[in-house]
Amino acid sequence: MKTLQFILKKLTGALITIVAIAIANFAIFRIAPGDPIRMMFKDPRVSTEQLQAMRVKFGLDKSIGGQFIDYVKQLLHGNLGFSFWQKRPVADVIGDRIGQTLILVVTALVIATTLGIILGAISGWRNGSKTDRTILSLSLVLYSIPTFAMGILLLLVFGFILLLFPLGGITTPASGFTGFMYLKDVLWHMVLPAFSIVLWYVGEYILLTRSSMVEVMDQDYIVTARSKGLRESVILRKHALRNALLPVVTLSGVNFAFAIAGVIEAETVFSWPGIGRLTYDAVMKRDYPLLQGIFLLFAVSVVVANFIVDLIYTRIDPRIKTGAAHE
Amino acid sequence: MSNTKAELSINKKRKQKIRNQKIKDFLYLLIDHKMGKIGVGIIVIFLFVALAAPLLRTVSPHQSGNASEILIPPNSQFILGTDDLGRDVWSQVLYGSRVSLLIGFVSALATVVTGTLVGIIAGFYGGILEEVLMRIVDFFMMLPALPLMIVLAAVLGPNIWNIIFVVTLISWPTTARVVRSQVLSLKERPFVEASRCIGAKNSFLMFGEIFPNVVPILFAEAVIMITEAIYAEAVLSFLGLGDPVRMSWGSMLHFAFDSGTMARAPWWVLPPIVSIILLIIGFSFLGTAVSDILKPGYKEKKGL
Amino acid sequence: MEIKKSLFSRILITVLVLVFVSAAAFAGGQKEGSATQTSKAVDARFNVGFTTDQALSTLIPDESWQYMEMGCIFWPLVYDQLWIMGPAPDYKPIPMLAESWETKDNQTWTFHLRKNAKFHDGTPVTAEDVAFTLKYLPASDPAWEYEDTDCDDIQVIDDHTIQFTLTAKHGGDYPPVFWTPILPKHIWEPYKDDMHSYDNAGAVGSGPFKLKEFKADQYIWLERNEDYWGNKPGAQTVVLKTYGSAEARNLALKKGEIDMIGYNGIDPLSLSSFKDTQNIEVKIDPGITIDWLSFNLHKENAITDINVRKAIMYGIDIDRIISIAYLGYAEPADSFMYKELPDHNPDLPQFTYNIEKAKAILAEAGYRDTDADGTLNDPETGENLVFELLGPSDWTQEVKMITLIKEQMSDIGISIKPKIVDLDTFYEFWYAPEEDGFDISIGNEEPGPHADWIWEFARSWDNGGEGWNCAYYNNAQFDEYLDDMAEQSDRGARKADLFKMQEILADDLPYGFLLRWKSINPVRTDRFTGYTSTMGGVSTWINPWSYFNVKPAE
Amino acid sequence: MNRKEILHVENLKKYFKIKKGLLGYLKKSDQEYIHAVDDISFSVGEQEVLGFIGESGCGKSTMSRVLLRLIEPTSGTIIFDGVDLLSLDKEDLRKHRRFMQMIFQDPFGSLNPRRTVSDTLRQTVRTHHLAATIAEEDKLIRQAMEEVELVPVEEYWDKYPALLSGGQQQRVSMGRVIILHPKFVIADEPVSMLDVSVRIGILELLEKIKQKYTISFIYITHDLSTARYICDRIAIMYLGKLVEIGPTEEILAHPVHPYTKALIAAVPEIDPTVKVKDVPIKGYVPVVPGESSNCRFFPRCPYAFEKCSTDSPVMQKIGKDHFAACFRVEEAL
Repeated sequence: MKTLQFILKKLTGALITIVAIAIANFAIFRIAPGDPIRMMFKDPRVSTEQLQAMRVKFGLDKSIGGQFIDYVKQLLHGNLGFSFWQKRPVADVIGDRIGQTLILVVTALVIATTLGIILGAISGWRNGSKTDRTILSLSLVLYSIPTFAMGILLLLVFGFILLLFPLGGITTPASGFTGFMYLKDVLWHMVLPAFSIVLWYVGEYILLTRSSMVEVMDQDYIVTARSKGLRESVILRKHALRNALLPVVTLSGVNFAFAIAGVIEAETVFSWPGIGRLTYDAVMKRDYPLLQGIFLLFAVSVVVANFIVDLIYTRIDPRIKTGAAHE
Repeated sequence: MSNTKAELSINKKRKQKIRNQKIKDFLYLLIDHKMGKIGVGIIVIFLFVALAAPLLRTVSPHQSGNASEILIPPNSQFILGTDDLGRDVWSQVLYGSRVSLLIGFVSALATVVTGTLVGIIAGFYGGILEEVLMRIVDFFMMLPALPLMIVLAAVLGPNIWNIIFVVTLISWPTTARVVRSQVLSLKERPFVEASRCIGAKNSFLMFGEIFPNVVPILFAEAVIMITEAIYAEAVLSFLGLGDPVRMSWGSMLHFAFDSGTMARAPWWVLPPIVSIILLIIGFSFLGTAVSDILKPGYKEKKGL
Repeated sequence: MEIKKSLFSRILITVLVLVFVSAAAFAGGQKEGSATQTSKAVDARFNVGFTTDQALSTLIPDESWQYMEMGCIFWPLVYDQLWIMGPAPDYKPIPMLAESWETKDNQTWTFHLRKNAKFHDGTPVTAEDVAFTLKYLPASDPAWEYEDTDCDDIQVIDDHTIQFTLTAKHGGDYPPVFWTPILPKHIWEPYKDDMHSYDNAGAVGSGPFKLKEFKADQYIWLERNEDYWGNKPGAQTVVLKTYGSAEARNLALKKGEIDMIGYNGIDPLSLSSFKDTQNIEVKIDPGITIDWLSFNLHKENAITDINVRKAIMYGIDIDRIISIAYLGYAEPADSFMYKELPDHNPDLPQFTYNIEKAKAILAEAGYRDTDADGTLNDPETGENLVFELLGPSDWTQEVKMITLIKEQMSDIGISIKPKIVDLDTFYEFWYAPEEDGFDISIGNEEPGPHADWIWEFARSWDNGGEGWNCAYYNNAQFDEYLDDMAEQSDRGARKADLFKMQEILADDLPYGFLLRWKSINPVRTDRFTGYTSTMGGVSTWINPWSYFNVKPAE
Repeated sequence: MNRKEILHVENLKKYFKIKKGLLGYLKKSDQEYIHAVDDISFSVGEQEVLGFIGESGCGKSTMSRVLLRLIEPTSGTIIFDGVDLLSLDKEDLRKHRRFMQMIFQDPFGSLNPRRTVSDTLRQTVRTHHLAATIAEEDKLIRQAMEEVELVPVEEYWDKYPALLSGGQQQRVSMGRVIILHPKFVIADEPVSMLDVSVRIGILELLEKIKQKYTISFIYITHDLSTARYICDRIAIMYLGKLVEIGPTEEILAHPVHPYTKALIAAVPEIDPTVKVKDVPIKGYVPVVPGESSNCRFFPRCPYAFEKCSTDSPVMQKIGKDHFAACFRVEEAL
C-alpha cells in the first residue's frame, strides 16, 4: 500500500512537472522578442499578405489564449507542431536527429561508466593510497574541463595536427558504405566527440564510485568477510563492488537524460548532426515549434529518468518509501 | 561597569579576535589541505591577474595591430602572439579573467542569495508555501540547463548581466534545496523554539537564528556555483552568445574557432582553453577542500 | 600489489586496449579509404566542400535555397532554367531550356522551348511545365517572386511555345524569368497551392545532374544525368559536403577530400597555408559581394544628419580595414555597381580617409564635446554621439570590420556600440529600420552582373520600398529614375538613369559603401581541370560553370 | 488554593491531524486525530511550582507549548494574569508572552551554536527593546549573567555554547529568561540532560529566582525525585489527560490513581518510610491515542472493570486540593 501510494505520489509529481514544462515551454517562446514569421522569410520582399497567410497557417494570427489551446490540442494528439525553419513536422525533424545523438551519448556513457567504475573502485578500494590520490585528482581535473574545451583540444591535436581522426560529421559524405563498413565509418567519426564527452563524465563516475566504495568498505559485512580470511579480490568483487555500484548505476540512468540535453557542446565542436546541434540551430533560427518540441523531449526524458530512478530506489531501499511519503 | 563604552570596545575587539582566529584556522586548514592549497594558489593568481590586468598588459586587448602584426606567433613584443586583428592575445587573456571572475562571483552571490531566501522560507514555513516553492524548484531542476541557457541568452541578448541572470536562474534551485533540507532540521532544534519563546519574530528566527547556521554550507555551495557560472559563461560565449563588448576566454575561443586558423595559430586557442580549465580546476579543488574541512570532525582531526 | 592481478586491472587493460586498438584500426582503415579517394578520380567524383551553416536542410523550394549557399548550387545543377547567365567576362544570357525568345514591347514575351529536354523521370519538358512553374512557384514563396516572373497572363501556345505578359515592362540586356527552376507539373500538381507541403525528396528536375542522396545538413550526392539534352558534365558524380568549420573544410581540401570550396572561397588569413601547396592552385577573382553601411534614417537622432554620415564616411580608413581584415584582398567600393561595369558612374564623390575633414565637418555642424568625455555631443539634445552598429556574428570578416570601425570612429569623437547578433535576428532588424533596431548596420549583397534588383534597396520606403530598403530612405526622384531604368531597353537611356541614381545615393548617403572583397579559391588540380572563374570565384550563385565544365585530369 | 492565581487553564485540548496521504483522499476516509492534550484543567498560583509528571509521550511537552501558544490549542481557555491568552492577536501575544517563559530540556540545543553567551542574552534585550543604548544592554546582560552565576562575567562573555558545560549552558538559558522578569516560567525537564552533580545547582538557582522575582513555575519532569525537591503541587498526566493532581507530599504519601501508584512504586527509594502497594502495569504506552470513550489507562490498569472500558472517568475531589480521575477511587483509598 505504501509503495503504491509512493508511486502514485511520484507519478502525479512527474505529471505536474511535465504539464508545467509544457506551459512554460509555450510561454518562453511567446515572450521572446522578434517575429518568428518574419524570421522565416529572410527575403525582405515578402508581402504583408504572405506574412498574414503564414501566420494563419501556423495559427499565429490567433490570440495567445487561442494559440495555447491549439498547442495543447496538438500536444494531446501527440503532435509536436510544424517547424518554421524546416517546414515539416517537428516530430520528423527530431526523429531524423535523435538516433544520431543517442548513438553518441550511449557509447560515450557506456565507456565513461565502465572506466569510471573501474578507476573509482580501485581508488576507493585503496582509499588513501598514492594510487587513490592520483586517480582522485585526475578525476577532479577531468571533471573540471568543459566538454567543448576538451573537444577543441582533441580536435586540434588528433584532428588538425596529427590528422588521425575526421574533423567532424557522422559519416564520410556520399561514401555509399553499407553494413559493417558503414558502422565502422560512424564509429571512426565518433571517436573524438565521444571521448570529449567520456572524459568529462568519467571524472564524475570515478568520484561517485569512489565515495560509494569508501562507504561500503566500512560496513560490517566487509569487515566480517575480511576476518573470514577471504581473498581480497573476492571480497572486492563479490561484496564491496556489488553494493557500491548501486548509486553509480542509478546516476548513469539520470545522466543519460541529462547527457542528451548537454551534448550540445560536443555536437557543436564536431558538427555532429544530432539533437544538440539542432537545438542550437533552432535557437538561432527562432524556430519556436521545433524548440518547444526539443524542450519537451528533454524535459520529459529527465522527468521519466528521475521517476524510474525513484522506482528503482524504492525496490532497493525500503527506507525511501516511508520517508519520501511523509516528506 | 562604569566604563561600559570602553568595555564594549574591548568586547568588540575580542570578538573580532575570535572571528579572526576562526578565519585563520579555516585558512590554515585550507592551506594544509593538498587540493585546497593548489586551488587557493590558482585562484589567487587569477585574482591577481584580473586586478593587475592594466599593469600586466602590454597593449590594450582591444587595439588592433598593423597588417604585419596579424596572427604572429609569440615573440618578445607579444608574449602570446596576436589574433586575426593583430590584437595581443596575452592582454586578452588577462582581461578575460575579469569577465570569468566577475560572472563567477556575481552569479554565485545572486544564486546563493536567491536560493537561500527560497530555501529558508520554504523550509521554515512549510505547508502549502513550501509545497509550491519546492514544486517550482523541482520544475527548474528538471529543465535541461544548457539548452535553456542558450535559449534565454539568445532571447535576452548577448550581455554580461544577462548571462549572470541566466546562470542564476538555472542554478538557484540547487541551493534552495540544500538550504531547505538544512532548515528542515535546524528549525526543529530547540534554540529556534527558545528564540520564538523569547518573543522573536519569524523573520528573525529565519535570518537571525537559522541563517547563521547554514552559512558554512552556503560557502561550499557558492564555490560550486562559481565553477558552474564560469563554465556556463565559457560555453555561451563559445557558442557566440557572449558579450561582444567584453573579450572573455569563451569569446576568444569562439573567434579562434570561427576564424579557421586554429591549427595555424594554436597560441590563440590554447591560452584561453588553459585559463578556463585552470580556473575551473582551481575552484573545484577549493570546493573539494572546503567540503572536506566542513565535514564534522575534520578540524579536530587536524588538532584545532 | 594484489590488485594488479585482480579482475579490475584485467578489465581496465582490456577496455583500454580495445578502445585504442579499435580507434587505431578505424583510423588506419579510413586512411586507406581516403587514399583511394585522393588517387586518380576513378569514378570522376567531384567533391565540393561547404560549412555546416551553408548546408541545405531541406529540398522544399522555400527561400532557404538562396540564403543557404548550398541551395544556390543545388538548384541550378538539378533544375534547368529557361536561360542562364553566361560565364565571365561578358555574362551574356545563354539559352537553356528555351532555345530562343522574343518580345515587342518588353511586356509580352514568347519563349520557344527545346524539344529534346526531359525530366529525370523521362517525362518531356513542355510549355505546360513552364506555365505551371511561373504560375505557382512565385506565389508559393517570396524567394521566387521577382518583377521578371510577375505575370498577368500566361498562354501555352503549343507544347514548346509559351507566351506571357508581365505586370510591368522588363528592360535591360537580359530576358525575364531569371534564375527560375522549371518544375515538372506532373509531380507538383497536387501541391500547387502550397508548394512547401511537398518534401521534394526525389528532386526531379531536368538539369545536368540527378539527385542520388540527400542528407539534411550533411551532404548532397549528385550524379551526372546521362540523358541530358545538352553537353554532359565531365564529372560523373558531384558531392556537396559539409564541414563543421571553415578550418576543417580547408584542411579537407589540403588532404584531398574535396576539390573545391563550395561558396565564397576561403578567408584571406587561410591563404598562406595554401601557398606553394602541391596540386593546389589558388584562384583570385574579383569579388561579387559589396559591403556597405546602412544608416537608419528612421531614428530620431544625429544619424539623420547628413553631416554626421559624411563625417563617418571620411573617418573610416578603408585601406586599413582592407589591409587588416582582408589582408589586402579587397578594394574600396562606392556604389552598388561594380567599377568595371560600363554603368558604373566614375564621377562619384570619394570618401577618402581624412580624419581632419571628418572632424571639421562635425565641428562645423555644431557637434562639440561639451561634457569632455571624449565623445562629441549633439548641439540640439546635448546627448553623446553614440551609435549602435549592427552586424551578424556569422560574418567573421564583417565583425572584424565593425571592431576596426569602432576604433576609427572614436578618433573623430563618435562612440560606436557594436551590436552583434545571430544572422536571423540581424536580417529581421536590418530589413526593418522602422523598428529602430540599429543606428548603423553593416550589410552586404551579391548584386552580380544582372543587378537591376539591387536598386530596390533604395526605392523610397513610402513608395513600395518597404522590404529591401534598410535605411528608411525616401527620395521620389530616385524612384522615377529607377522605374524608368527597369523598363528601358535602350542602353544609353539606362546608363543615364543609373548614373543619376548613383549620384543621388552618393549625395543623400543612405548607404555608405565600403568595399568589395576578392574571392580566394584554392582548387585541386590533380584530379580535375577546367575550373571556371567569374566574379565571386569558381562557385557562386551566378557560377555553376565549374560544375558543368570540370573534367578529370589526365 | 489560597494563593493568587497567575494561570488558569480550563478544558484545554490539542488534537493533531494525522496525514492521510493521497490514497486517503482518494478513499475519502475520515480525518483521524491524535489527542495530545485532552481536556485538561488546572491553575497555578503566584510563586507556586506545579509539577507535571508523566512518561514521555504523555503530552506534557505539547501542553507546555500550548500554554505559551507556541502551538495553537484546538480549544479551551488559558487565562494568564487575568488575560485570556487565546483571544490575543499575534502582536499582543508577543507582548504578553514576555512574562511567560520557558526553560528547555536540551541545554546545548536550545542555544544557537553560532552565538556567544552575551549575544544570546543581548538578543533577548533587543527583541523586547529593554535598553536604549548599547551600554544599557551590556549592563542588563551583565546583571543577568551575575544572577545566574556565570561569573566572572568576562570569562563567559564571548564564549560559544560549545565551549560551556551543560550546567553553564542551562544557566545561559535561564539568564535569557530572567532578563525579561517573567511572572511565569515553564521548566521543561531542565535538569534531565545534565550530570547528576550539577542538577542540584540548577534546581537551587530555580528556587532562588523564584523567590527573588516572584515567579510561578510549571515544572515538567518524568522524575519524581526532582519534582519532590522543588514542586509545591504535582499533576500526573497520562496520554493527554490529567489523572491526578494535588500537593506533592500528599500525592507521594497517598496516591490514589493506579497510574500514580505505579509511578511512585517505580522509584522505591524516594521515601522509604512511605509504603506504597506495588502496582504491576501491563504493556506499554499505546502509540496513537485517538478518539476513545473509555478510561485512557484502562488497557494497562490492573484494577480495570467493565465501566472503565465504556466510560471516561472525571476528576473528583479526594482531599484538600487533591483530585483524581478514577472509577475505583473508593477502593484505592
